[in-house]
Amino acid sequence: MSAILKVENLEASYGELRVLRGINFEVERGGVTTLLGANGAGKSTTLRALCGMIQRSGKIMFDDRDVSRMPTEDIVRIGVAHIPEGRGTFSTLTTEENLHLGAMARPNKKDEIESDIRKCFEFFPRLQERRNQQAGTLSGGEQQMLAIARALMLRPKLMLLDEPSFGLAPLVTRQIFDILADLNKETGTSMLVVEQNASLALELADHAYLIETGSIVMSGEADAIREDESVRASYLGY
Amino acid sequence: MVGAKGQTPVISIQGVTVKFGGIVALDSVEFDILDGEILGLIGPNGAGKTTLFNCLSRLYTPTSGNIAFMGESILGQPAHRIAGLGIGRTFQNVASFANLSVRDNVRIGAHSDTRSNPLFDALWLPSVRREERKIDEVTADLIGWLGLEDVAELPVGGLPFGTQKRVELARALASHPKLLLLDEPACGLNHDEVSELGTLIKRIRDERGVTVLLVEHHMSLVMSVSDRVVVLNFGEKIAEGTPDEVQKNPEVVAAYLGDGH
Amino acid sequence: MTQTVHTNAQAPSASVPPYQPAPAPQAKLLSLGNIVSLLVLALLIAIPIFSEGFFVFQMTQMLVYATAVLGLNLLTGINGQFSLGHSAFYAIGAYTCAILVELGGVNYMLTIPIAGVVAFVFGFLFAFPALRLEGIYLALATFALAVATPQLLKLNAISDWTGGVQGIVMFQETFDVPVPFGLPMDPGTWTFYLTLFVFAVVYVLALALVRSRTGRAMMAIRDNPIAARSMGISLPYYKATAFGVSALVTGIAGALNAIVIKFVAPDSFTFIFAVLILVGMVIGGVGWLQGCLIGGLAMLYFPNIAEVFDDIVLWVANIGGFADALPSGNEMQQQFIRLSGVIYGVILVLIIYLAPSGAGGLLRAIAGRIKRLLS
Amino acid sequence: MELFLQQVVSGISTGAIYACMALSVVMIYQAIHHLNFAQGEMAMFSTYIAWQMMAWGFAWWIAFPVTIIVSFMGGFAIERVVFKPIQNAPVLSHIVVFIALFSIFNSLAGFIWDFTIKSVASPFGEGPFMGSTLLGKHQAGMIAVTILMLVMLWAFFQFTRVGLAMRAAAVNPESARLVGIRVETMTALGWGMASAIGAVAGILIAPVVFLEPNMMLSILLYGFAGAVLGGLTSPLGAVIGGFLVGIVENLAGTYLGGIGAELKLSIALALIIIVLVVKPEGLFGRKIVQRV
Repeated sequence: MSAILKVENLEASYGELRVLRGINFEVERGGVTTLLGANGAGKSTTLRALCGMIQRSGKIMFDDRDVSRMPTEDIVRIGVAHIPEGRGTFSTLTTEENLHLGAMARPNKKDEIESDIRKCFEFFPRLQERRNQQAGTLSGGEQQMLAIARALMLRPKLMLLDEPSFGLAPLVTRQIFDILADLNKETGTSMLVVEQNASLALELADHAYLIETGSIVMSGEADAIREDESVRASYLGY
Repeated sequence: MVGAKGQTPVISIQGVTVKFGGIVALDSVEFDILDGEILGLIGPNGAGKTTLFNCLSRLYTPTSGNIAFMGESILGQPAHRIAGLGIGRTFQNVASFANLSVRDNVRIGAHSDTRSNPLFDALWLPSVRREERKIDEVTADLIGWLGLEDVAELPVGGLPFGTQKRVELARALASHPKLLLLDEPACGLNHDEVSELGTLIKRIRDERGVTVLLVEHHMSLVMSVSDRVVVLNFGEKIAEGTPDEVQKNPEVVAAYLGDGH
Repeated sequence: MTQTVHTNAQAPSASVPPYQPAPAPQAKLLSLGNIVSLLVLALLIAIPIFSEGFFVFQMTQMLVYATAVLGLNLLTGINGQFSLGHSAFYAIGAYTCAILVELGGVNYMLTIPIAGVVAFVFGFLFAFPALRLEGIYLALATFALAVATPQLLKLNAISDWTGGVQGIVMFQETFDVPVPFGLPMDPGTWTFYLTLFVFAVVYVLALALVRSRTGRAMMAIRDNPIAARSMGISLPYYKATAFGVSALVTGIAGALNAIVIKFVAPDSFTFIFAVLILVGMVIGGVGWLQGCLIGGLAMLYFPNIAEVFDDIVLWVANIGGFADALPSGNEMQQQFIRLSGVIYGVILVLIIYLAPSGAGGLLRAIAGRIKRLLS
Repeated sequence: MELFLQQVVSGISTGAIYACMALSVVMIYQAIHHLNFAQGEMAMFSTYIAWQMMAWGFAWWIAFPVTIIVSFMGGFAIERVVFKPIQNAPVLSHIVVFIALFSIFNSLAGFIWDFTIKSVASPFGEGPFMGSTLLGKHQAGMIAVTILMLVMLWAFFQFTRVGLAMRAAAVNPESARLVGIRVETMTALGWGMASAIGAVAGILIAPVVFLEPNMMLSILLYGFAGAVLGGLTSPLGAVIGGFLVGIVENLAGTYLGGIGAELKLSIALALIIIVLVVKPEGLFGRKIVQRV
């Protein structure tokens, strides 16, 4: 399989503080890749750097195009949907308006967009019930569903997911990960998932990278890493 | 509990509940931190660690429950009195006074341990000079103890992250706290730096006699330095005990690794 | 860097090498800063000796403005709060002085500290509602204060004291500031030295305050309020104190202004004047108290910027040989004067773009470069 | 009671001025989360453009739309040229630049059109509105235009794609970028719209207060008061707030006698401080949640 995203020597910093020290990784077309690591290791920063939300340098190839100098808005336009940590809900707008916004980067074809919104509601009936409610009043799980649905409205080629389990109860987290697995299977959308819950992420992903203070320290097939004692040790200390 | 018998709690968290709107961030959490121990507080993202931390430093007020420090409730005290009572803290992503020098940052740490008033300060009266000497001594001592002499006169904002973290520690220790709250001190450090941090935390307890509450994601750090560990998940305490006991607790394993394990 | 930094923490906890705490560096008496300060002071003292009349008056006015800039900078530069309304505290100082001298028969020199105290009280009281306001909201509240001040001063109900729209003319018997102790100088020179003395005292006390525990607490709030609070610093107390002290210094400047001009009237204390103080502070350098003299100069010459501009254009035209193409000198100057608001608007924008730290920042950058060259 | 009602109605008619201005203040606040202290001067400048066109002999109905378009483009350009370079600078820099713009527009207007007072005719005509002694034709027209603008704005934000994008950019700029919205263009659009609304306000206000370079300073203060009272996040609130300020001012003038009339600006000052301290989100605004 070819890589839909290929990252070479990516560096990023917040002002003076250098957070990424030249990392390399790939996401396979149609596959799910996960980035694992402790708090502050640079996982979210990687996603933000990919989308041009912070200063970065290095080479980022998406779908055989060099996007390393492209502004965020344009990267979205060519099919990268980023679901930020904390979900990035437009909290005072309604659920439906949030979904409309997801299609903002697409040509304004009313019928297509309306039909995509209907599909989203079929997939997430909970969202349909809440379509006219302010998105900020939704529960954490519903907001995460909304964030995924909003990303789907782009008809993306690649989804970047930042901590989909953040603040969700185990059952809901499980549900969200099942949805992601279904989506990947049905639509073939490639995914890059950043996650603290290593076990869940490794179940979903086929490939994994382990990141520590801004450098990648290990990579491999998800199943292999899952069974690796040393990785487990750095997660639970045993 | 290890070595807990007969020791007095420095701080006692009694049935603390915090609700934001309809969301329960902490649900009747209860535990003690004993004199001279290092207590690790862990839990997955969103478990309520930071909320509890903010209750202890009085940035939040619990919806119900009580927090007693040295036997007295702190809930009636405003946030700025907490340092004066003897509770110091550091911040997750360092919160230094970026434009001020390392020395001034540490001096400000001694604020709650000293007295002055603006009028006397402007006139630089003898009492002010005495107090300043006291502050300077404490500051110089800590700067030496933490090896910050070379950067003492530089503005903190331009220093490397790891150094800023030590300035924060020096600043927190300058008021001679009884209890030190560390909010994810390992965040953003690499392997070697984390193990140095572990040594430093033990030194703070051993050499400075400070009780430590360590809120942390980094398992191996928590497990290697803590005397006891408390585990939170979804706002509830799910385990408490020695690092060994906690690591074997099936609920903890499930919380961290998912039900599959 | 990171490596050297962490070697110390690696020291095994069992055998910590005994160390000698390094003594805190004592402030050197003959530091570069002190030498420059003394030189500037000497220069100021010498002014009336080498010049007279209007220039001495202008320098007196400059010192008054410098005091006001110092006051605002204590609030904004040191404590991080904004004010577009410092004209109000300046007015309070000026009116306190004028009323006490004219209606109370109080010695005008005595009114200077009294004006400071009155302004402090007003500032402290205004600070209480203002405490809850941050950034742009505080700017709004103080903007409203500045716009309302002239109207408040004109209130009929208090016109017995304030003189209403007319204001108060001071020293009506002699029309001059009385020179005390039979000193052999003219009133202008005396006013200059009085102003210089007051400025110097206020400046030294302000600097001492900033370097003390109180000043550090104020700067801590500026840099990081949440961290400051957890260091045991009371935000309400120090923010209100900063507001009060800032108003005090500005009020003293107002009192000096009343003495220098010998006249107070509501329309001298408009929003535009508040803006002028702000401009002085920005040019001098926010957070750099030493810049207040530069700020004072800027306030003095800014309103005349058009004439300066006119001179520059003429000079360039003469060199370039196209002076004939310009409108006649007087006419052009008139045009520039009418455009002065545009000129200083543009200069302000340029300062924000090119030298956001003001003259202070530029001077420090230059000093830093010289130091590096020398070492 | 009748006196009271009369004063309320005449308060509404002055309030229309403030409501217009408040609407423009809210527009800019939505776009940039700042208060533009040069807003009044920009509106004054726009009004001069309209006046100039009419002085050249253009009809009102030509001068009015042209001025609005020119103001829109001017506002858009100011954001692009002046504010974009300092978008990450501290609040103080923004305040200083607002003040600089204030000075530039004020002085430029004086330079071009000098400081003598000019009268601007009302498009709605003089005289009482439908025989009422309280409400003039012009005031009635102003109220109508203000309400019309409000409805148009509401429809724009509710039903158009750009309107939705602007709202999204205001609520959560980072997420807006992540769905492909050009947030900076939205900000500039906000500036353009605020400046266009300011132009409408200026043109409507000029027949009441007479046109001169300093006409807007106190009106801007009332506009701020109205916007803060109604809520800086709510256009409807700002308009209602503007009317309320007019009513309060009038009632104070009636019931407090001479003092009330003298204290006009101080009433605005007091209103601003009280609202900011007691209910910073205003009567109709969204609560701004502070996070630790």
